[in-house]
Amino acid sequence: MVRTSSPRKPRARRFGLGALSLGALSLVAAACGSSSSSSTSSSSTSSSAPSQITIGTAYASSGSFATSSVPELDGLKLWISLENAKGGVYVGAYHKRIPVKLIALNDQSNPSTAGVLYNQLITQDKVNILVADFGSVLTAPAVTIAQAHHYLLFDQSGTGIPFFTPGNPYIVLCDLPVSSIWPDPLANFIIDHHIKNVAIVYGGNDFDGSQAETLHAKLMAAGVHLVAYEEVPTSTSSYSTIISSLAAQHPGAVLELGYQPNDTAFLQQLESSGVHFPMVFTVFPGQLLSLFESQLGKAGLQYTFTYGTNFFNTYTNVSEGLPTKAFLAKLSATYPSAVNTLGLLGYNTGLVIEAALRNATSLSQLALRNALTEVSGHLTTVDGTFAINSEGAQVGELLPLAQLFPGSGNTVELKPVTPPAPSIASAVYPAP
Amino acid sequence: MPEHSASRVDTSRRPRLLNEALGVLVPVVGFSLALHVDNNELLLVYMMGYVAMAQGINVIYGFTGYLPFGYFGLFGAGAYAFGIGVTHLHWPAFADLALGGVGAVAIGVVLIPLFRLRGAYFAIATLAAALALGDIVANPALTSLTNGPDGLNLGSVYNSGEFYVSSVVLVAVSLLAVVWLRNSRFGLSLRAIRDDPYAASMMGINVPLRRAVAWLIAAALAGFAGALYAWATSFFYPTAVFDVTITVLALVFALFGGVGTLWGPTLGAIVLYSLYDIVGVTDPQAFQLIYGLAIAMLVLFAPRGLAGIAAGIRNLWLRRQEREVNRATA
Amino acid sequence: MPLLSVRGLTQRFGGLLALDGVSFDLEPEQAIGLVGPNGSGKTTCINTICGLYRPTSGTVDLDGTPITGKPAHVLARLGIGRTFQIPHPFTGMTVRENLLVATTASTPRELADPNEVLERIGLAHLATKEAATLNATQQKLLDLGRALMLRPRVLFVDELGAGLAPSELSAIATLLRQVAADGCALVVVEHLLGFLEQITPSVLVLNAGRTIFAGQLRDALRDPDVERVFLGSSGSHD
Amino acid sequence: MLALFALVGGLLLGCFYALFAMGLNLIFGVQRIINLAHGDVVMLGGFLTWDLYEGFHVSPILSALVALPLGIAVGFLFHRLVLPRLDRARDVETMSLVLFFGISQVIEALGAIGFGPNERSLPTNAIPSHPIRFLGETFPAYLFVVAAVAVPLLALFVLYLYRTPLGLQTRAVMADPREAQAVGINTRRIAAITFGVGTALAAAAGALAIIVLSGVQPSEGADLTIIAFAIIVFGSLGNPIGTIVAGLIFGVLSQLAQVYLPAWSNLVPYVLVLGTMLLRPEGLFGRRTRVA
Repeated sequence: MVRTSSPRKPRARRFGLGALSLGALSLVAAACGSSSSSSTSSSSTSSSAPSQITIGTAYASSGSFATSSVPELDGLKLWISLENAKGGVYVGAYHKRIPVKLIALNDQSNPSTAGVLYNQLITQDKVNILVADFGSVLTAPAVTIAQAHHYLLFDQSGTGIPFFTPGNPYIVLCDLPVSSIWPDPLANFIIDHHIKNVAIVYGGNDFDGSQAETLHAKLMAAGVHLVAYEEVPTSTSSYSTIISSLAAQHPGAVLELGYQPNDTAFLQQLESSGVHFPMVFTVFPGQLLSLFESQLGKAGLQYTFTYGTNFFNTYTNVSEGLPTKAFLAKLSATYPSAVNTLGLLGYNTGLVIEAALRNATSLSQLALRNALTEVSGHLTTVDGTFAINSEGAQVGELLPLAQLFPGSGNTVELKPVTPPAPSIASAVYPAP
Repeated sequence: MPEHSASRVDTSRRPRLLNEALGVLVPVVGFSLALHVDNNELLLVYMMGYVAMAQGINVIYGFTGYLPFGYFGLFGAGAYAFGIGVTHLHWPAFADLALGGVGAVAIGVVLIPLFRLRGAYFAIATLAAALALGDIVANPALTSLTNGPDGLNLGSVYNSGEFYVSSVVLVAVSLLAVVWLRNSRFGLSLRAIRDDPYAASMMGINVPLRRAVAWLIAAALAGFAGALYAWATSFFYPTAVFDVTITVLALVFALFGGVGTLWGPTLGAIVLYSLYDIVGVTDPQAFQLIYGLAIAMLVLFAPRGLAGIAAGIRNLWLRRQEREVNRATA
Repeated sequence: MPLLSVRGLTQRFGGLLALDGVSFDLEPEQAIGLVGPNGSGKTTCINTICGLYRPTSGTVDLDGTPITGKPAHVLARLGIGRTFQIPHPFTGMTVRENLLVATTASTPRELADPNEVLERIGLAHLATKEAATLNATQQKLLDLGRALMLRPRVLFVDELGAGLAPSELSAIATLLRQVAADGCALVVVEHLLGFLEQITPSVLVLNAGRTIFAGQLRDALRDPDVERVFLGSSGSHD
Repeated sequence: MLALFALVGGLLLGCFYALFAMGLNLIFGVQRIINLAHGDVVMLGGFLTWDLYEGFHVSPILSALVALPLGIAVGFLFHRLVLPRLDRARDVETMSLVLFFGISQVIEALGAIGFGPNERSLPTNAIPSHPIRFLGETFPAYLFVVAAVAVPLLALFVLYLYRTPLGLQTRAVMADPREAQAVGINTRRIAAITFGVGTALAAAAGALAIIVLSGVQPSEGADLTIIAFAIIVFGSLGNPIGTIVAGLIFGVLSQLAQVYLPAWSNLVPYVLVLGTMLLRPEGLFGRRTRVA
């Protein structure tokens, strides 16, 4: 082996040359193959009506996003079953109802797998409608692939601002406002109540970071003094030291922006630390109320502020889909485990698709996008008013600020305390 | 005597040379034509990345006995170096690709002192380093450079044709690297070091230096794989590229096929990654369970992987032959 | 100036003083035996000189240039070679490849011809066998062969004799005498004093890391200290 | 004042971290095996505690005790069934590492299948939750509860190791397996028992981890293993007392980091492990031997 004995050299060289040329050839083949596949565009621009509308999506049955992803998918399924019961979804381009078929692939909360699946939905299943999985992390891999293949991405809850760029028409945020505008009602509330010395603790991730930045900007502009503006790792689980350092500053309001585990840890350790703040805000109790009730009970939650998602708002007259009461009835009948904010988001995705298909002049992806631009501002659903900007980012469907009031037994009652909620309770500040 | 032994060497070499030529050509040609069969280019690009990284594990573990659990840190470094090339330097994609390799090698150089540690400590020290690197990259303090936790958007350089061909080239490079190690003096010295570092150094071999070279080769492979991941995924968060699962997969692929061999890691990556996308997607927990068990079983029952099993069978067969010959002569 | 000069070599592991001020000189073609009971520091002495650990104190000079605590591969390139008490073949390779490992290192000095070495150590017929399949004796010879590949100027031989048949012993003794005759200095660690006698008359007796005797082997056996040390184990020189 | 709070809080948490890392070091000391599934055992202990509380309102403090015999039994059996096969591998040290890497994957998967991917956490009132004033600062009660459970368990363990014949044999094997065997100690048996004890300590720590981390989730194992490893390396591998001190120091460091540079606080364990390995591989209390 080491002694590359001379007699074999020429043969080896010929070998090498052959190999090289073969390799080169195959690379050319690869180039053709990939370019041909990358130019595969949506095949949905056919003149004759398709026998069915295929909706392709990825979901996570396991991993860190499963809790949110599964109910969101159930919500979408509910919409599909309701439409198919009517003989299909109404497609304006053909003036008739066409049955809907769902292709849902499991990405197990892994963004790489999600990317592969989006690619498969586009290049192999050639779906008519491409719907993203829950959340920014699992939506991200779809953004560029969709754009590259000229597919409109129905982004359900990927609220990261970087997704929305000028000149990319192939994305629409359906069910939630971009995270940066979530805190608007909260900021206004603090300013209106002349709360001084606000403390902000936020997780080191884009979801919490963008909210923190918005709050920081708005409050500073209004001359509210920030006694603390701390960023902590998303993995933080011990807040007692931070809490006692905040207590030393006697803030008029403490805003903790985290993911669910952060919020749970913060509220638990706040309670056991015996510290009392006149106002405490955290992000997730409003979205996972029953979970937080089981973890903290009435004592740990009462008078805490949070985002009041539209799940807690009652819309009586809507322009698309069912009004709140009827929707909740259907949802709890079909998917009892999805009776929460995310179930509503998934259902609302369906409604946005429905609006797009009704108003689009053809099934081409750009036609769908234009249709949504048209309905933007006057499409009202159980999720509020759908409104997108030129980049497809959601600027409607705002989340009112809500407060948790002591309820019966060990439960609390979430009541919106600011617009745009249809009915508003009066907030309790400072908390007793 | 010598010429006799020499002739022995030759006869045993010719089929081996062919085998290694095929070991390089078959995967390269195969991946080149794959798109005409299955046009999910992302799946194939990821798979090729794992072939390269399984071979990278092969280089560093198979030839030096050092097992880097933190291998994913180099993958992430490559991905982010590529990203920084795109977002800050505005270099063309191929230059960024090179930067990805360089970035990973740079991190590899920083980690070289860890080779002072014995195997197990090295494994975990690299793991700690990789996790730390991931947290640092994701830290908002570095937003100006890495865009912190907000992830990178590289849509501007997306070009499936280019990154697919580049991936095929990467596979070729990784395979050629292993062929070289299996047939060069350098490779021989690495095997000596793996068997007995001190005895090797008493043969005049600069052990730390050669280990470092092998390590940097492995680092470069991971870096390019990471850069290609970034290029093909084009929008990702730090958690997606700094993920220990990447090491798990590359390691399982390499062990399954058998380290030290040329075909083993390639087959391991192709077979198991396809499996991962079938089993994994339909039933994820089962996937993690199966892979965990696979690792444990490999260690306990087939530490040399498919290659080892194959060798075992061959030996059994040979021994039977011998026994029959003996019976005949007796 | 001597070829190899060792001065006050001391090696301490934690509390244990394994080597305590050992000194000796070696000229080319000269061979000395290093004897003493188990744990007297013979192997530690070799390991320290051959760069496995750096000495706590003391110096080693080769041709008057200090080589104390230099890394093993540097020493090997300068011409320090050794074999191991328990042979360390590279198990993954053939016998020939084991020798060829020497060719992978960038040594300034010219190497021996592998075939010649194979002949000398009498393993030519096993050249293509996996080193792992060799028996203990053959593995020891392979160890020696690997050392010879680098044409050592000083060769340390650690208990080569143990467990060999008398015929094999004399063959190896002849081989080692040849090696010395070629200009290499030898340090031979041995329990089998009979075997040692066939290689060299002069010995260094260690006990508890100290030199307790330096001189002719036959005088050593009459020396009272040595007697005391070897009490019981003196039967080993048959 | 804040530094004081961080110091006291850190020391109290440190008692937990010491208990939590001890098992890993014990197993290493006896067998030179790094149990990468350590953190996953802690995780299982957490879920056990959660189930016992949800099902029968068993206090976590009690669960910590329940976990002990369970852990010993499981660990002992596992060791007896699996480890013998390992001895045949060429490179036992690395192979054992890979083996436990796989096992930690298996446990994590089983955890996710059995308990679902979500975080489970105990209600605040699962343990005495009335804040405690101490040195003029108000501390959350759970810090004291955790320490009050960890310290006796550690004391018990130290007694076992230094005052019982079994402990004596264990330390003999730690010091030098060959010698121990030579004087007639059944090292295999000791190794198996030690593995059981180590597992038990990890499981017991899990009962406290669910309080300290205010929750337990199947994927937390890997991170916990790294933290435990950082602690035992810092306090010298194979040195139980060193682990206790290192645990306390780690507790304080992590709390101080949260006060003075919160954004980087999650780097503490990594810095600790890398710093120790490169600057002083033998750790805080190690004699300079050829560990690395």
